[in-house]
Amino acid sequence: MDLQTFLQQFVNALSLGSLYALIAIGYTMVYGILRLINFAHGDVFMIGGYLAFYGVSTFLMPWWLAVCLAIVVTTVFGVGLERVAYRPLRDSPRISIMISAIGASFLIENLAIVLFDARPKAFPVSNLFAGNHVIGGVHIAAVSLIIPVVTAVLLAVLLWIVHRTKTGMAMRAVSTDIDAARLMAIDVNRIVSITFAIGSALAAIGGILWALKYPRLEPLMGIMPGLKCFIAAVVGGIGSIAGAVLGGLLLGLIELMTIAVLPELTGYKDAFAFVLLIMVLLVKPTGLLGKNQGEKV
Amino acid sequence: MLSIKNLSVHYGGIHALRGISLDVPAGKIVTLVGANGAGKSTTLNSIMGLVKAGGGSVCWNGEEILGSPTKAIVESGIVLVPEGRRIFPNLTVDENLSLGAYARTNKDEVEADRERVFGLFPRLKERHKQKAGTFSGGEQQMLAVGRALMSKPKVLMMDEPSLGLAPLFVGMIFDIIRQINAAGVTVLLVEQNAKAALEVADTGYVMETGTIIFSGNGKDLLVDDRVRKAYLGEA
Amino acid sequence: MNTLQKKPMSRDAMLTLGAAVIGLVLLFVFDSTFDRFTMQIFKLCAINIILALSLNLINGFTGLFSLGHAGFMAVGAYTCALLAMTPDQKATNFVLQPIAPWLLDLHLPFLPALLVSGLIAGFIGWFLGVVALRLRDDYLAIATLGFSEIIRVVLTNTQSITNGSLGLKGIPRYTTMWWAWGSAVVITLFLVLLIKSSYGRAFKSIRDNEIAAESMGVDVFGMKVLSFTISSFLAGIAGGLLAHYLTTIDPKQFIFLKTFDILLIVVLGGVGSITGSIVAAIVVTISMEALRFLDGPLNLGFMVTNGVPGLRMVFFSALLMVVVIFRQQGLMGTSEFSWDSLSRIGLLPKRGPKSGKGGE
Amino acid sequence: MSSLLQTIEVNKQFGGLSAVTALNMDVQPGEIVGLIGPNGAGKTTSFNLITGVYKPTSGKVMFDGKDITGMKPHAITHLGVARTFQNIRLFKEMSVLENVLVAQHMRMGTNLLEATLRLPSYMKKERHVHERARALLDEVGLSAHEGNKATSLPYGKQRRLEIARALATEPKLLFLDEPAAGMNPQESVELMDFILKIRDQFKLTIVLIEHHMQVVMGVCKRMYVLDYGVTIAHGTPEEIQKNPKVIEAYLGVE
Amino acid sequence: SKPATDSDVIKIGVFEPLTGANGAGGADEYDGIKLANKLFPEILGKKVQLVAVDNKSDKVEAANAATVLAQKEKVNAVIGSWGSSLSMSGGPIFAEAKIPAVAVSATNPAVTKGNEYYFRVCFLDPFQGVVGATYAFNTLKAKKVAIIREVSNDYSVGLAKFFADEFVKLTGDQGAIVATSDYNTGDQDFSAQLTNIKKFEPDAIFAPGNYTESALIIKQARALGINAQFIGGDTWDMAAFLEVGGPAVEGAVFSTFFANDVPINKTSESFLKSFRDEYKKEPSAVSALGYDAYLVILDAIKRANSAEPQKIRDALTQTKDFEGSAGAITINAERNADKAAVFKTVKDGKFAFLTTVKPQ
Ligand SMILES: Nc1ncnc2c1ncn2[C@@H]1O[C@H](COP(=O)(O)OP(=O)(O)OP(=O)(O)O)[C@@H](O)[C@H]1O
Ligand SMILES: Nc1ncnc2c1ncn2[C@@H]1O[C@H](COP(=O)(O)OP(=O)(O)OP(=O)(O)O)[C@@H](O)[C@H]1O
Ligand SMILES: [Mg+2]
Ligand SMILES: [Mg+2]
Repeated sequence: MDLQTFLQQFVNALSLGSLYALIAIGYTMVYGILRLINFAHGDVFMIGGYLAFYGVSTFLMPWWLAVCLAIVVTTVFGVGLERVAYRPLRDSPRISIMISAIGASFLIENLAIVLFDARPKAFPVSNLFAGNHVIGGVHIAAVSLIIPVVTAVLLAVLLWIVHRTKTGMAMRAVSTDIDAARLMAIDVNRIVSITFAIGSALAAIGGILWALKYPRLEPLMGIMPGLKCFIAAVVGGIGSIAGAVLGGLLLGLIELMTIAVLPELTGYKDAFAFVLLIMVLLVKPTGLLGKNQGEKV
Repeated sequence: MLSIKNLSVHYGGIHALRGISLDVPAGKIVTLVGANGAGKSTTLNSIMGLVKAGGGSVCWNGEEILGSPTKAIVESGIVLVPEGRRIFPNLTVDENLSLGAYARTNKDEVEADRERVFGLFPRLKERHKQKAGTFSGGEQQMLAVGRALMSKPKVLMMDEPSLGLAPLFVGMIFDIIRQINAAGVTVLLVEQNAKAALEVADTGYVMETGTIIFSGNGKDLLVDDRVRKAYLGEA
Repeated sequence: MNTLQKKPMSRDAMLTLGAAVIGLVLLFVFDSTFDRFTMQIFKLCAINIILALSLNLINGFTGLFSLGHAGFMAVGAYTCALLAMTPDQKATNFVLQPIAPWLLDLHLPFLPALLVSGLIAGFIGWFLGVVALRLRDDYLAIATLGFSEIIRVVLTNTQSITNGSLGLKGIPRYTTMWWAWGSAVVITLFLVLLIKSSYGRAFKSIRDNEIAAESMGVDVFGMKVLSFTISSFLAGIAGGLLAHYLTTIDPKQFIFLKTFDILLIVVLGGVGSITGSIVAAIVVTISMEALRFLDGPLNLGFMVTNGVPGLRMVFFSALLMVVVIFRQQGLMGTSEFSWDSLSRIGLLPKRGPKSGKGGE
Repeated sequence: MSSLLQTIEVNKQFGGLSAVTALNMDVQPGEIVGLIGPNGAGKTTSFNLITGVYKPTSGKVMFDGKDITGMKPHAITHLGVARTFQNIRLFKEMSVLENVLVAQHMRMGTNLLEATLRLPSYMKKERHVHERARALLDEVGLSAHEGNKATSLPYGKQRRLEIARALATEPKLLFLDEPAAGMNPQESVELMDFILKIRDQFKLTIVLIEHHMQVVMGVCKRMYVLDYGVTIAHGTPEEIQKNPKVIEAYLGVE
Repeated sequence: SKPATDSDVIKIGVFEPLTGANGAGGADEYDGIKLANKLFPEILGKKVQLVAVDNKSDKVEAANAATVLAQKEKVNAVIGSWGSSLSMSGGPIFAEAKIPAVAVSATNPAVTKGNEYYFRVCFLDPFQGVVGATYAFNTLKAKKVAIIREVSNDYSVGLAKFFADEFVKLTGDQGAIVATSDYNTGDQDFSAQLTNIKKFEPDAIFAPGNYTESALIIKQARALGINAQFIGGDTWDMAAFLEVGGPAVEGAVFSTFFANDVPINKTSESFLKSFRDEYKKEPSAVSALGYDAYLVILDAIKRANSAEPQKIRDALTQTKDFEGSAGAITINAERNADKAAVFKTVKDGKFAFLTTVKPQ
C-alpha cells in the first residue's frame, strides 16, 4: 500500500470511528447509570435523522432550525421512552428490562415503518456540508472534518458536565449506588431522565451527522450502527466516556484498516466488530478502560 | 420527635419487621440493639423510604412520613448513615461531602458546615482531594458521618457506625455521637456493639427477629441480666 | 417413555399416557383434516417450541444470558439441508461457484442428517461455550450475540460450502407434522426429565447462586458448558427442521434479531418454565398469523381504513411491552403444569390433551 | 497425628489492602476450632482462601496431605471440605429439599444419559439421595418445610438449611461462618449442642467463625484471633479470654 | 369457503414484501398492480379482487404468506414477489397447490427453474449480466473493470458473476476484472473498499446491488476522486437512487426493464398517463412490470376462458407477443419472458433512455 492510499484509508477510518464514538458515548452514559443495554438507542438515532429530514423537506425549515428542533424533539422522545418502558422496571430482573428495551426497539421500528414508510428517503444535505477537500492527494469530505470536531466538543462538554457540575456528581453517585444517592436527597428519577435526555440528544446528533455522511434514511437504519456502537462502548469499558470514544475510534480503525490491508476479507467486514469485541473481552473482561467489580463473598 | 408505630415489613416471604413501635424524643440518643438479622437495618431503611413498609406509621413532628419519597424525608431533616458506609468510592472526599449537602442551596452555610466537618475529622481535610474508595475502613466511616452532617440533620440515624472499626476508632465514633447530640441533633443508633451503644444512649430498645422484646433506660439495660447474657457475651 | 412405563402406574403416569394417546390421535386427525395453511402454522408451532425450550434451558434454567441462538439454528439448518439434499439437488443450487466436491456426495437420510446437524451445532456450541462462558451477564450476552453474527457472516462468505447469499433452495420438504411434533414432544420430554434430574438441579443452582453452587461441589464451568452445548444441539435440530420446513434458507434469515424473536417467546411464557415456553410458542406463532388482518384494510364499523402494512407488528410489539411491563414474570412465571394443579382447580376430568403436553 | 488442614504463610491482598497476612492455621482431625476477630479482620476471607473461592496471593493450603492451593471450589468440596456462608447463599428459587439434593449431585457420580433416561442405576441413586436429604432435613428440624421455597424460610431456619446442605456434600472438614447470627440466645445454645452432635455423628472436623462468645467458648477447644488480617493470638478459650491483645482488639475491657 | 372458481370473484394474490428490507421494492410493484386492477377490474364478467399479503422480506414469513394465499384465500393466481429469494420461498407452496405465480422483477434463474407454476415477466440475471458486459466493452470501450458487490444479496452476487464471465470472454483478458470487493446489505461506509479499488484505476466499476447502497457507493467514490464510469442493474431504477445519489450519480448507466421517457407502445403510453394521474409521481420500472404481470394473468384467463388455476397456468405458457407496458412479453419454455433490456443513464438529475438491447 502506498502512503497516499494508507493516509486515505486512515482518514476514512478516523471519520467513521469518530462517528461511532459519538453514538457510543450516549450508550455508555445510559448503561453506566442504569446497567441497561438500551437496544432502542439505535432507533432513537434513527428518529433524530427522520425528524431533521421532515423539518427540512416537509416543513421547509432552514437546516439549523430543523437540526435544533430534531435534537429537542428526540430528547423529549428519549426521556418519554425511559418513563414508559424502563422506569416501571427499575427494580426488576435485568432480563425484563432488556426485553423491554428490545420490545421498545421493535415498536419504534415498526411504528417508523408505518409512519415514515419502509422506503428509504434521501436526506437533504445542505451545501455547507456537501463539499469535498483534497489535501495532499487525500480526499476528505466536509462532513468528515466536521464529525471529529463535533465529537471532540461533545466529549469535552460531557466530561465537564459529568465531572464538574452538581448534576454530573449526582449522576456518578446514582451510577455507583442508587440507594445511597437517594439518601443524599438526590431525585434519582430526575437524574435518570437527565441522563436519558443527554443520551438521546447525542443519539439525535449522531443520527443527523450520520445522515449527512450517508444521506439515506430508512426505518431500520439504526440497528447495525446501534449494535456496533454498543460494541464500541463495551470494548472501551462500559460506563467510561473516554472508553466509549476510544472504543469507537478503535472499531472504525479495525473495520476499515483490516479491509485496507487484507482486501480479500471485505465480505467479512460485519464480523470484525464482533471479533474485536470477543478478543478484548477475553483478555480484559471489563473492556479497555473498564473497572473491575468483583463480587464480594 | 420521631415516633414509629406498628411498623411492618416483608421481603418476599420473610416477615422482617412484625409491627414494631418505638419513640425517639427530640434531643436524645436512642439505640436499637439486637442480633444479626433482627431487623434493625430494616427499621432504619423503612423510615427512610428505601424499603417499602407493609403497614404502620412513622410520624415526624406530628406528620406522617411513611410513603414519602426518600428525597423529601432527607429534606425534612432525617438523615441516615447507612450500614456498610455506602460512601461513593469513585468520588473524592470533597464530592462526597458536597453530595451530602445536595439539597441545600445556601453556599455559605454549606461551606461553613464543610469546615465544621473538617474540624471534627482533620483526617478528611488532609485528604480532601483523594478518592474515597482508597480510604481505610475507619476513614470511610468518618466520611460517611461527615457526609450525613453536611445535610444539616435534625435526626441522625446511624446503622452500625462501629462496623469494621479498630477499637480506637470505635471509642472515637461514640465520642463524636455524644458531641453531635450535644449540638442538638437527635440520634437513633443501631449497634452490634451493644455495650458501647447502651452506654451513650438515653433509651435502648432490644430487637429480636423482627420484634422489640424489651426496652428501657440505657444504663439500666446495661446491667440487665437478659441483655448481659444474650448480647454482651457475658455468662 | 419406556422407562416411565416400567414403573407401576401412578395416577399421573396414567393420565400422561392417556394424554399422549389422545394427543397422538388428535395429531392424526389434524394431519388428515386441516388445510395446508393451518398445518403449516401448526408445524411452525412445534419448531418454535423447540427453539424456545432450548433457549430457556440456557437463559431460564441455567441463568446464562445467551443471545447466540440464531447462529446455532443456522448451523443446524445448513448442515441438515446439505446432508439431506441429493447431489443433484445440490448441484443445481450452486450455480455461481461449484460446491466443494467432498460435500457434493455426502448424502444422508433425514433422521441421521438431523442428528448430525444437532451434533455439529452442539460441537460448535461446546467450543464457543468454552471460550465465552468465562464472561458473565451482559458481557456474555453481547459476546454470544457476536458469535451468532460471526457464524452468519461466515455462512455468507463460504460460497463453495453454503452457496453464500444465494442460500439453498429446493430442500426436500421432510418436516411433516409427525417430524415436527414428534421432535417437539421428544425434546420436551427430554428437557422435562433433564430438568427434573440431578443435572437439572445443578443447572438451577448455578442460576440461583453461582458461588454457593461451586462450593456445594457443582462444577459450575463444566455445567455451564454442558447446558450451553445441549441448548446449541437442540437449536441445531430446530434449525434442521426449519430448513426442511421452509425448503429454502439463506444466511440473512439467521440475523441476531431472530434470537430476539425466540427470547420474546421465552420471556412471555416465563423464564424458567417449560410449560410457559410451550404455551407462549403456540400463542405467539398463532397470533402472529391471526393478527395478519391488521395489515389489510380494516373495517372498524364506522369506517374502512386502507391497508396499513406493518400495523400488525406495531400491535404485536406494543402487546409485548405491555406484558413485560405489567406481568414481568411472563404467563407462567417459573411454575409448571402438573396434573395436581388441575385437580386442585377441579378441572382434571375435562382437560384436553393439548396442554397436557405441557409438562408431564 | 497429622493435621487435616494446614495453611502455610497464606496471604491475600485486594488491591492495596492486605486482607489476610501470614495465616498459619493447623487443624487436627475431630477438632472444633474457632476463628474470631473484629469485623473486617479477614475471617471470611480466610474461609474463602481455603475453600477456593479466592486464590491466595501467596502461601500454601494443605488438606489431608494434599496441596489444594488454587484449586477450584468444587474440586476442593469433592475432597471433603464444605462450608456455609455468612451472607446466606441459598438457591432461592429452589425448594428446601432441592437445595440439599444439589449438594449431593457431585457424590452421585451419574452421567447425563442415565440421569435423563432415568435408568434403574440412576433411579437407585436418586432414591438414595432423597432418603439422605430427608434424613438431613430431619436432623436440622426442617422436614416440615421440604417443599417450600428456600427463601420463604425465616432467617434462623435458612441458616440451618445451609448447614444441612453443607453436610450433604459429605465433608470431612466443615467451615461454619457465623452460624449463630440471627439466632436468639436460646437457639444459640441449641446450636452449640447441634454442632457437637454433628461432629460426632458425621465424624467431622469443624472450623467456626462466630461473634457469639458464648457459642465459641462453649464448643471450641482451640481458637485463632485475627485483627487486620494478622493472627494476633491463638490458644484455648481460657487463654484467649485472658489475652490482653485480644481484649484490646476484640473483647473490649469489661 | 367455497372454491373461488365457483364464485363471482377471481382472486389474485399479491405476494410482496410490504415491510422489512425489501419493503420499498414490494410497494412499488404493488402500486403498478393496484393501478392495473383499478383500470381492469373485471374479466369474464367477474370481478377481480387483489389479496395482498405481506411477506415481510423474511423467508419464514414468506412461506407462511404464500400458504395463506394458496390454502386459506385459495387465490386463482399470484403476482410477486420482489426479491428472488422470497419468491423461491413461496414457489414450492404455489406449485403444490397448483396455483400459477407470476414474478414481476425476480431475475434469479432459480425462481422458475424446475417449478412448473412459476412464471415471470422480466428478463433474467444471466441475460442482464451479459448485456451489461457487452455494453461496457462495446459502447464504453472499457478494458479494465472493477466489481463491488453486495455479498449478502444473491441478486448482486449472481449478476456480478455473469457480468464478469462475459466481460472476460469479450476482452479475452483473464485480468480484465481488476478487483472484486464485497459489502453487506445495509452497509453505509464503502470508503475502504473504494480506496482499494482506486489503486487499480479501472475504466468502469460494475456495482450491482440495492439502489440506496449503490447510490452511496457512487457518491463516496466521487468524494474519493474516483472518476470511473459506474454500471449497474435494474435495481437502480428507482427515484430514491437519484435522490440519495444527487449530482454524484450523474452519468451512471444501468440496464433495466422499462424507460418512462420513451414509451415503446400503446400500453406504455396509457400506463404512464394513468400512473402519473393516480400517484402523482413517476413510475419505477417494477411498477410497470407489476402492471404487466396483472395484465398477463388477465390475458391468460381470457384465453383460457376460465379462472381455474390449472387452466390459467396452461394459458400462461402460451403467452406470446403480449404487448405489456414494458414491451412485448413472450413466455418461453422455461416460463421466463424473452424481453429486451433497456439502458438508461442519469442526466440532469433524471433517468434518460439510452438504448434497447434485444436478446440474441
Ligand atoms: N433486601 C432484602 N431481601 C430479602 N431479605 C432481606 C433483605 N434485607 C434484609 N432481609 C432480611 O430481613 C431480616 C432483617 O434484616 P436486617 O438487615 O434488618 O437485620 P439487622 O438487624 O440489621 O442485622 P445486622 O446486624 O446483620 O445488620 C433478615 O432476615 C434479612 O435476611
Ligand atoms: N472481594 C473483595 N474485594 C475487595 N476487598 C475485599 C473483598 N473481600 C473482602 N474484602 C476486604 O477484606 C477485608 C476482610 O474481610 P472479611 O470479610 O474477611 O472480614 P471478616 O473478618 O469476615 O469480617 P465480618 O466479621 O464482618 O464478617 C475487609 O476489609 C473487606 O472489605
Ligand atoms: Mg443491619
Ligand atoms: Mg465475615
